[in-house]
Amino acid sequence: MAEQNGREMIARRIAKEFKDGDIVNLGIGLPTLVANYLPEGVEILLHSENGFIGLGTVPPPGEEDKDLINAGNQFATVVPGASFFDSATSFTIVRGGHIDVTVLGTLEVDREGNIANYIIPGKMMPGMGGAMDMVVGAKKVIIATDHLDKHGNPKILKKCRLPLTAVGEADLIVTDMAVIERTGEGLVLKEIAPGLTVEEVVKNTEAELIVNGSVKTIEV
Amino acid sequence: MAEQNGREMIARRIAKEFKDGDIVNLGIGLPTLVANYLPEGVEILLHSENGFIGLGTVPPPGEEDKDLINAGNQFATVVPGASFFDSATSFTIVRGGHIDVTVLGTLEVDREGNIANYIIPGKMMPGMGGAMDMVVGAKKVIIATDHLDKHGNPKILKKCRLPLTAVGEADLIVTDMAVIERTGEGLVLKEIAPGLTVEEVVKNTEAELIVNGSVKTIEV
Amino acid sequence: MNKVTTLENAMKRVTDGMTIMLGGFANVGTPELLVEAVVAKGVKDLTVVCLDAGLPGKGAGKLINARAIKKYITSHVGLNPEFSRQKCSEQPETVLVPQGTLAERIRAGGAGIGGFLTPTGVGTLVEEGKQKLTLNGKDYLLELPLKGDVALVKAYRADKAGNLVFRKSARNFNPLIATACEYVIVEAEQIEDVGVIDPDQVMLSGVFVDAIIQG
Amino acid sequence: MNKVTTLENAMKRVTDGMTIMLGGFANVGTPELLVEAVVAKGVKDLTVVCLDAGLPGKGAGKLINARAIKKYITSHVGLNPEFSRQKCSEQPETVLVPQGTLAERIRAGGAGIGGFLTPTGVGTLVEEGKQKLTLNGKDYLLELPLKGDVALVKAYRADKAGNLVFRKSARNFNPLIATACEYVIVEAEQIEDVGVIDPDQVMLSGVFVDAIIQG
Repeated sequence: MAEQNGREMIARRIAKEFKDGDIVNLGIGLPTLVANYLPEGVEILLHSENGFIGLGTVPPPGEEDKDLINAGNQFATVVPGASFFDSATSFTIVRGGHIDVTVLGTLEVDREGNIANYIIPGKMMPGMGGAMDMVVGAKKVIIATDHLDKHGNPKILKKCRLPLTAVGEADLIVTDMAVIERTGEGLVLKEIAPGLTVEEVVKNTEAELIVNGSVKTIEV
Repeated sequence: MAEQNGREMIARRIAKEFKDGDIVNLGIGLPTLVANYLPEGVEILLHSENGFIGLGTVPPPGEEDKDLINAGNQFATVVPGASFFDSATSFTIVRGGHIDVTVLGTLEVDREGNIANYIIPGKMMPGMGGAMDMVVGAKKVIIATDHLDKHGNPKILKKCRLPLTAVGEADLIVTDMAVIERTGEGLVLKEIAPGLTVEEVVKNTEAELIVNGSVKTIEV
Repeated sequence: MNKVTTLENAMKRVTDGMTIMLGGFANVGTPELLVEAVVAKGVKDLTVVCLDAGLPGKGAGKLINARAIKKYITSHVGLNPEFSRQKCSEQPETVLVPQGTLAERIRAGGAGIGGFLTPTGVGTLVEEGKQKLTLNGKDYLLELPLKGDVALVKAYRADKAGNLVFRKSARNFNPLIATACEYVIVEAEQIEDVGVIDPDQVMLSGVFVDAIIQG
Repeated sequence: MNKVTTLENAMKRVTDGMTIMLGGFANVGTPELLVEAVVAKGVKDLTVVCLDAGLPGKGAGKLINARAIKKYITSHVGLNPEFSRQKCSEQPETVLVPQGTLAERIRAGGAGIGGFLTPTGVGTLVEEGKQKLTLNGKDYLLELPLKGDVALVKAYRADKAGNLVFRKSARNFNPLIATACEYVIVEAEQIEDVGVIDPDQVMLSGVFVDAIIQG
């Protein structure tokens, strides 16, 4: 599947998870795209961990405000009804369970919902930022990721090998190949990308996938 | 000593403890009077535990604001430079050590600086309000009290008998008879009211008073 | 999202036995209309969290007089002699909490904090039943978060999305309880269109608010 | 009390080996003049608490390039590759803290809280060396307060008594660090006479502020 189409499909599919009025935090990169594909009639408010609710679009050139960036250090705008606050309040919102959905990328995720997305020892150690609080605090954690890493190895594992961001917090995994739900029994394969077979998805997933006969094709 | 003069002397003497720029919390009753006797050149800011810094005088009749009271439920005003905040911030200021001096009355105080001023079991149980946080948090705790209770019994005891407000927090005790400092060695008699002898003060104090020869007369 | 609704609608979420948090300090910043509506609904066995017991017949005092309360978590009941008068007979079980600890416990409930250590109350009756920890030679009590089912909040201004502005000493516990309850009802003196309130001047984000009624 | 002073005067309190807290998020809300003054003073062996490591050559990046830092307590250093490049040789000892925990630890330092329980970091490397408590079947880490000697704060408006107003996302850690440090220096874009700022719109009370310089 073409990289670009895969990313767009992931974003479009995740956007369908939102309910009108949801408070949502989108991680940097692919998750940011999700905001472009909201279904008709669904309005959400975006939380920006650096201190506001109501993140808007990127400002046009020349209209940047030096005091207004998003958490990824890009100039930002706010929508009507926005509110600014300090970092303690920002994480009161996060850790206190006031975020309905967070969408974030990952390096690895496993069958118990463990997430590893902030460190590769010796190689990439930028720090966890707000990710640990976010996945622990948000009511629903959606992982947006390519199904395979750039070497073609599965990212959905029996058990994460990298240091964890959090234990057992992933609720839904949306990839360019599949939509997978974490349940008490394990990972359930709910949907697969057009043109793929269940066998192909299973083969590309290290973790066992529960298939209960009703796998749909991803509709976006 | 006449009740009224005694109270005024206590208030005037305590006012001399303040330094310019101090943040001060005054308890209800006698402590409130202290604000009337600030020395020339000393400006303080009063903290009101219900949510502001910069408590001013009582408003003239007809100019009360329904949204502005002090912690004793009296209509209040604010001075220029005041700031309002919520109750958590109010007690960040208190417990975090940002109050320079608090002045409060007491039922009992003892030689270890223990304070009992919020409950008489079975008789008076209104609740501690902010008193426990205040005496624990303020940098300096000044007790403003009559030396004897209304039955003529000492209020400065070897050991408090009523349930404590806090352990070891009283720094200075100012009464209608004396100024007493709590030190590592115990209570030191620093000053006595005009017309009294050291012996009279000692006789009216249950706790042992350390007298090191240099007891002055209270000047107000 | 327009969160403005009717009093009747907002009250649907209030039922017997729930925990209600109430804003106000000596009835300044108390949502009187919301309290009256709770009394009118006739719910019973409430746990109420409020800084004080109101003034007689005002604020929390109305709930007390209506015998709607089973348990009262508060810091000070001295302004309401009717509360003490009920003492022996029908008075609710009363838990007295230092004011700073009460504010912090409510904040912790809203902020996902599992507990916190405070020096307040060490060596006093407040210690009772609590875990005591010593860190660097200093004693602390472990205080636990407070959460509620419904918050009754008084605001000066609200926009229709629930962003709130409070006024003077009427702020007090109002923004705190809004973070700590499942369902947050606001009685606002002024209701504005979304976008009217400067986002920098919002004192409580609308993210915490569920319903707004005109005060 | 007029707290407005010169940069030189304010810097008198900054000395070798102290703990400095610095406001800003990706250099938005960072007091650049104050950072430059600290660098110019040539102090060494600082412990610095800051959300990130600044951008290269900006904000905290200036302190890093000047090799003024012994220990760095932060949540994210990814925006400043110069920080990572120092890694093997002269890089400061780095303590990585989850952002919400960092904010809360600073708040606790300012609020007299002896520690708090957070679910953040349970089961991760963040657990290392920390006490773990289980309450009602849920695991928490006991995180300890952070305090500092000097806070370097950026504000939009200040009155001469130190009451501050912040602007948009430049607020971030600034009001928090001001509560947690012994000496608080503010770089303000606008300085107003006392009484000009509406007391309801003050975002940080002047009680926390010691010195103000014109930004």
